[in-house]
Amino acid sequence: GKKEEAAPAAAPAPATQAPKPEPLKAAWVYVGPVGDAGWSFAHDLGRKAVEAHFGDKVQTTFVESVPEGADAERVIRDLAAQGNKIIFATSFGYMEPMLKVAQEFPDVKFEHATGYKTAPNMRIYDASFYQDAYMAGIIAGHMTKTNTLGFVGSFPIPEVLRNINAYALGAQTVKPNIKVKVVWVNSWFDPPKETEAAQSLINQGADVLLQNTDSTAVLQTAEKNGKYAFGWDSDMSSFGPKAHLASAVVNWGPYYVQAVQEVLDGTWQTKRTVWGVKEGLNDLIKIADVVPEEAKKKVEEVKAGLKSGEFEVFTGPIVDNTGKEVLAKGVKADQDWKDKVNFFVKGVEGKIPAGK
Amino acid sequence: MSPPPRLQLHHITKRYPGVVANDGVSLEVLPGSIHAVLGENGAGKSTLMKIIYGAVKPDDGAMLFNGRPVHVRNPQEARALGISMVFQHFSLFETLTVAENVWLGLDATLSLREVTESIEIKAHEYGLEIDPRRPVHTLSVGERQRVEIVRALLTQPQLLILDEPTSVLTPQAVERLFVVLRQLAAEGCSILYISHKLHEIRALCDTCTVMRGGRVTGVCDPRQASNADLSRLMIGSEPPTLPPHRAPSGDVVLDVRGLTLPSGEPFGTDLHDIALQVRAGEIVGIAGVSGNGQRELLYALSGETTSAPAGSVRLAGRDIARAGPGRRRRQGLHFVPEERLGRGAVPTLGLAHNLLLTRRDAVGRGGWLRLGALRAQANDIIARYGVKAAGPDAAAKSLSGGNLQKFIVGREIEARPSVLIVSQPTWGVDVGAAAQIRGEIVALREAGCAVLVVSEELDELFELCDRLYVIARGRLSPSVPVAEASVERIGEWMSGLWPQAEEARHAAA
Amino acid sequence: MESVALLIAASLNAGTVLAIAALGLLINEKVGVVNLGAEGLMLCGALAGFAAVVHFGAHPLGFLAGMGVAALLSLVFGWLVIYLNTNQYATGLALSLFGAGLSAFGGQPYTQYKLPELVAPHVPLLGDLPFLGAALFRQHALVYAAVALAIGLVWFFDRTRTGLVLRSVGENPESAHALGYPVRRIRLLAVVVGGALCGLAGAYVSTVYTPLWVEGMIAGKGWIALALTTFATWRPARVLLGAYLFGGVTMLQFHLQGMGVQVPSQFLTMMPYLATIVVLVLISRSPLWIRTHMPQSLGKPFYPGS
Amino acid sequence: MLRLEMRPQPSAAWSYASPLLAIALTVLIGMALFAALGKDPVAGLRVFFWEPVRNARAWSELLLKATPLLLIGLGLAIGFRSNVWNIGAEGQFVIGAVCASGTALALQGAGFAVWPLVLLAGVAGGLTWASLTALLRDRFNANEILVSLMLVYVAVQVLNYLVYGPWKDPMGFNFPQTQRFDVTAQVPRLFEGLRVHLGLLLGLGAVVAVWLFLFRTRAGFAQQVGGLAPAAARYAGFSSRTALWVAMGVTGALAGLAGALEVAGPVGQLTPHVPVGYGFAAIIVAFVGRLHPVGIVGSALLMSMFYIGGELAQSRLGLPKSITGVFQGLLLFALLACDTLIHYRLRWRKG
Ligand SMILES: Nc1ncnc2c1ncn2[C@@H]1O[C@H](COP(=O)(O)OP(=O)(O)OP(=O)(O)O)[C@@H](O)[C@H]1O
Ligand SMILES: Nc1ncnc2c1ncn2[C@@H]1O[C@H](COP(=O)(O)OP(=O)(O)OP(=O)(O)O)[C@@H](O)[C@H]1O
Ligand SMILES: [Mg+2]
Ligand SMILES: [Mg+2]
Repeated sequence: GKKEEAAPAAAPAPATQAPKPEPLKAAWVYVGPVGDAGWSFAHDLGRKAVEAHFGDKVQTTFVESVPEGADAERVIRDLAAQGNKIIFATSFGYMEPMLKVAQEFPDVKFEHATGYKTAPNMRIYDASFYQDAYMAGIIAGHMTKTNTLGFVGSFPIPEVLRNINAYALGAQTVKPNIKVKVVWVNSWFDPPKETEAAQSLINQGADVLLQNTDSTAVLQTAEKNGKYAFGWDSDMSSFGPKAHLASAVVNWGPYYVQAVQEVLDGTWQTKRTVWGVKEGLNDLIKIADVVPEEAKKKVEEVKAGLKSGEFEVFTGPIVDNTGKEVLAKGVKADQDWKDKVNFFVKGVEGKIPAGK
Repeated sequence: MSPPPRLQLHHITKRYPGVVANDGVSLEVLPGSIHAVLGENGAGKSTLMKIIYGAVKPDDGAMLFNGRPVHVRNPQEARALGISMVFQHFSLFETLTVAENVWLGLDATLSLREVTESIEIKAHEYGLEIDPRRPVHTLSVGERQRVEIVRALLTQPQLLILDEPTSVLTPQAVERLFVVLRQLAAEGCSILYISHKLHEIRALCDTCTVMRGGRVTGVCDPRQASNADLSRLMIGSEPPTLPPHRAPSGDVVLDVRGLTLPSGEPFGTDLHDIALQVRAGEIVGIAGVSGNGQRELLYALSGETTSAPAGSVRLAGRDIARAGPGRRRRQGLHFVPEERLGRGAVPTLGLAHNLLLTRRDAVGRGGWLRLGALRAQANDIIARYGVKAAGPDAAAKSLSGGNLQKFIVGREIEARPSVLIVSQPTWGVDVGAAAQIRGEIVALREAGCAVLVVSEELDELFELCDRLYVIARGRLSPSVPVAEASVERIGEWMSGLWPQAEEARHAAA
Repeated sequence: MESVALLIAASLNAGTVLAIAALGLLINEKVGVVNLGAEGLMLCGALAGFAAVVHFGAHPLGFLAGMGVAALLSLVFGWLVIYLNTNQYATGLALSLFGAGLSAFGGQPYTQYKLPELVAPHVPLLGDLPFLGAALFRQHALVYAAVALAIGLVWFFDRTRTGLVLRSVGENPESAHALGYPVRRIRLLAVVVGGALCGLAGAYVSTVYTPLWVEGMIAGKGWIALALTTFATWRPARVLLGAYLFGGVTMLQFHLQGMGVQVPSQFLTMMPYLATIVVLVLISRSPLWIRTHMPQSLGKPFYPGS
Repeated sequence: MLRLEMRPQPSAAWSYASPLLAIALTVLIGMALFAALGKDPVAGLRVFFWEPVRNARAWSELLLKATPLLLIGLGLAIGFRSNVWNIGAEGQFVIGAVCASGTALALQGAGFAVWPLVLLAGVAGGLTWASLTALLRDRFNANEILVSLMLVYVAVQVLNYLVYGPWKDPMGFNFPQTQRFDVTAQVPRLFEGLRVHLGLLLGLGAVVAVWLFLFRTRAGFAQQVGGLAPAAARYAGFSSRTALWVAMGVTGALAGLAGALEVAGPVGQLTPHVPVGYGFAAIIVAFVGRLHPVGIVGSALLMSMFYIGGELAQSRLGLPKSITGVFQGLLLFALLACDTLIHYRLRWRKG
């Protein structure tokens, strides 16, 4: 499917369309294969939303499985040299290469997902997955019988730590003494390892799993073991009809459409964008029928609070798992606090691997 | 009407790249006859036998068995016809038991238990006692050959082919083998007996086909023909003789004492308390059936093994037991191994580069190679030793065995060693080249070098050496001057039976 | 207690992948051929198995497809090393790289595709036993098949004539040839059968173990399987044991993490690989011992009629 | 029937022709593959063989990517020639990068050019990592193929541990990467504005050095005999242990240098994404280059072309990236098959 669509998009415009204005060229750089689920897939849905929204005013291209090392710079530069006016790089590791290329192509707009460095023609955008994790935690709190939840972690970076903590906090709103076990697979995407990690969490008594990795393996393992789990990054309900409780999804389309529109309008400006449930970027969908009404209602309340901006997941008092208070009572965490999360909240077992 | 011949071959031809191994060979074997095929190394004997046995396909020619034309496509078919073969190089599997080995050589009709029983019966019948349950790697070479023969006999052969069966046997074992073969022939089995030893053929066979360069050069009755006749058929000339030796020998140069060494190889032989002296200006031989520790002893002497106990090997008084080959060479000990290709020379490299294995004449400061000097040196050896080769850059494997051997021997002799150790100096080498190599070895002795020759050919040792040791099961006999030795006595020693008393007397002297 | 039983069960499951592949490689090595392409074979087997299940819906067909594709690739490998006498190591490496590339390429349409459900296996009666039931009797049929395969191979190599012929070919191909055995054909057959088992192991990974297709999903299991044959000194029963041991180490690292052990997870992730090295070192320490048990012609080319 | 017949002597002509034939075969199969995927084969050829050499920038990228392949391939060639099967060069590359980064980080803020030290640290790191394999092989007889390979996985986890843990950039919001290195720690570029750097010259220097070592010194000769005829090496007294250590050491050092050049060159910091498989690709490079230093220059360029062509095939033609892997494997297979023509000739024979 997707290959055939990409090819004509990349071909030069036929001569018959000459009277029309040249289409704006936009390009995406993906870290993995697009596939049918997961991180790159979600970004590609966003790209398709751009195509659908602008029709032949915009022409899109993507390059998948681009290593985040020295090769990324060449790929991004080549895309810029090919006349793309806006380029989205969708993984953290593209930050430095993109920054270098951005200096060489001042006329091209560069967009980097999940990073923290900007330039006059390079800006950053991110999602608020922890909001989904929090809502998943609420459901998990209702569903667990062992009062032990499991989390398959990719890498101990703030984003993932936020998710783990939010998951625990959400669950603790239901049963304050819930524990969360964490297993790291040190990979974003390694289904056999994710399977093994999930299996070992289940073997140790965890009965509702969440993951920050990209495949359906955790959900499938839960299904096989008669436990519960969530979908992540895309709707995974079909991969575990019995185990699936809900899917945390991200819809990049609105952001991409807006960014492209800004380029077309000439209003593009550098900044940092963090969108979440409020902007329709993050959502928890397909809540399963087994989930009790009470939990569903609570999730709806949280969602409403997030939409209106009244509710903040990280609101004090928050105590880490060594007993230290990390957020004072009544204080709502700001962006800076969230950027620097480097602890587990109370109830999460273990220590953050080798941090400072 | 007399029965048809057991086997008839018509114009068998087999070509290998660069050689015609069999060139229109015809041959006839009668029932109950012991038929010799005689020829020098490389004459094409083994190739012909493999063709009969179906292990090699001929390019041309026809074969009749008991008067009927047959096409033997593989050894199974040969065995089904009643043809069996004992190979020149044993086809046994070390890790399997005797019975399993035999079983693999029979067709799949019997169970392992039945095979075990029939081995015992057959072995008893022919006096070839062997325990079918023993793993082959625990057997001596003579016992291994018995396994091969029993395996052949169990197929009830009408034609039994033996390819150089005696090269690994002591003279006594050869006699015992002959008894078995005569018994078989008396029962009506035809035997094809391959050898290049005239005296054996004369003692055993009733007909003899002689081959040279892939062709049949004559058929005769070996009991009637003279040595000179056979030799002429075989090599085209009479065998040359060596000049007589006489020059008093000097000091002990190579001195081995208390050399006890466990073998590092899975099925190797351990060495036990070896004592051995070689003086300047003498040639000392070590006789023995292969596999009795020659390999390990040579490794310890050449330095390819450096785990010999300290002090057990001395060169001109200096302890070299733990020195590597390079250091020993620098101190004057040079060695010609039995495997020319792959050990004595790197097959794919040119002759000039092969000099670098043991010589440093063309190596400049800092290990820099002077390629011009290297080629010149190779050319020199090629010319002086009459090596037939395309030039100094000809790959070692492009040379025939004899020519490569001449080159390697030349390489070591030109280094002017004080001790030269040679293993199997003339294995697979034609008579002319063999004589030349022996001549060079003798000349080296006359020049005062201490020479140690390890060989399985008793004839060669008797011709070349001044003194003989015998190696058996990893132990070395006392030495005897060749003048006092006889084939019978050495043969007895080869099975490990030398009088301890004699050893004591020797030690006292 | 329950968690230990489950750890054992998971280790057996993880070990089965290694066991099937390593038993296949053992068959190869028994006749003297080292196939360093195991990783590539497993990847292609995984993809083929996955694709077959996607298209035909039946797991047995997936296993067959995995075996078929891997057999085909090993046929090419075998032809190169056995008939053209190319270097076994180089050719094996080529196969592992090619297999990785081919499976990644061919697997594009299948990435993160969903497979039909598998019924959770449960041996009647035995599966309900306390502890043992959870540890041993709730596994996929292939887990038991691997045990049967190992026992079958012990019997085959030690008790049957065909097994003896195979061993003799690996021991001394020249002699086997002289006795009239078609050495090259036997080797090719063994290579193909062994390769097919690698393919089966791959298909097991993609259709049962982690019912997904992702490029590179074998993640070094082919190499560990290669190490296992040496570890087991070429004996099927020990291969099985070794495989379970490695399966255990693999699962243990996650188990330890879940227990909150205070070791950086990266060090735990290293464990199976470090364990492989340690075991190799322990086993290989005595070269004599290895060489006594190793098929004598292992890795060496055979030229018939020389 | 087509039959193979052993040549009396290996054909010198074919030993040169075989890689060319292998490349031709790979290209042919590749074009067939393009056609089968519904792409224009000529456009495919253009993307793989013309785009990567179109202009100075393209050349710079081509050479930049060829440099690590060249360095590692040279080392592997010495190893494979001496029967030392180090296939863990990737791990040595990683540890080289790690040690280089450690040095660069330690010397942040030094007022002088520290990049030579950084490169030396990389060399030392690769050497040390390779020595582990050599030690286990030498001392415990452990198979170097498996040990070196397992150490790749270990090396990657060491790298991960450091970038996720102690070496994390304190100002980097906990993201797994180190600080960017100072300019003093980065290898000088050869041309203003192009990424190709001094490493290329080091690589070419290594070509000459390896050539001289292999073909003009006794030590180089001794090194290779073990690969050609182990018994002859033992007979000559050329130590197989020395050969092992030299082979592992040189490969480790060169792979370590390549790793250091990667972090001190185009990447400019240590990230988890530094390893991209150069150590494995270099195996193909070494073989396609006939294990000959000059041949390896050619094959490193070819392999680099395949990589870049594979990327361009995505953005220009919409072909999947994994096509590169297929080509690499095909090329090596084709080469191995063509190599039989050196030793055999093809003959038609009836029956
Ligand atoms: N497989 C082969 N390929 C090429 N040449 C061969 C092959 N086998 C034998 N030859 C050559 O054929 C010729 C005859 O060899 P053959 O083994 O028959 O000699 P032989 O008379 O048995 O010698 P020996 O006394 O050494 O056993 C030799 O020149 C040999 O090199
Ligand atoms: N296995 C083989 N494959 C190819 N060529 C061979 C083979 N064996 C021998 N030859 C070639 O056959 C020729 C004869 O070799 P061989 O060693 O048998 O000579 P020979 O007749 O025994 O002579 P010499 O008495 O010098 O040993 C040589 O040119 C050699 O290159
Ligand atoms: Mg000969
Ligand atoms: Mg012969």
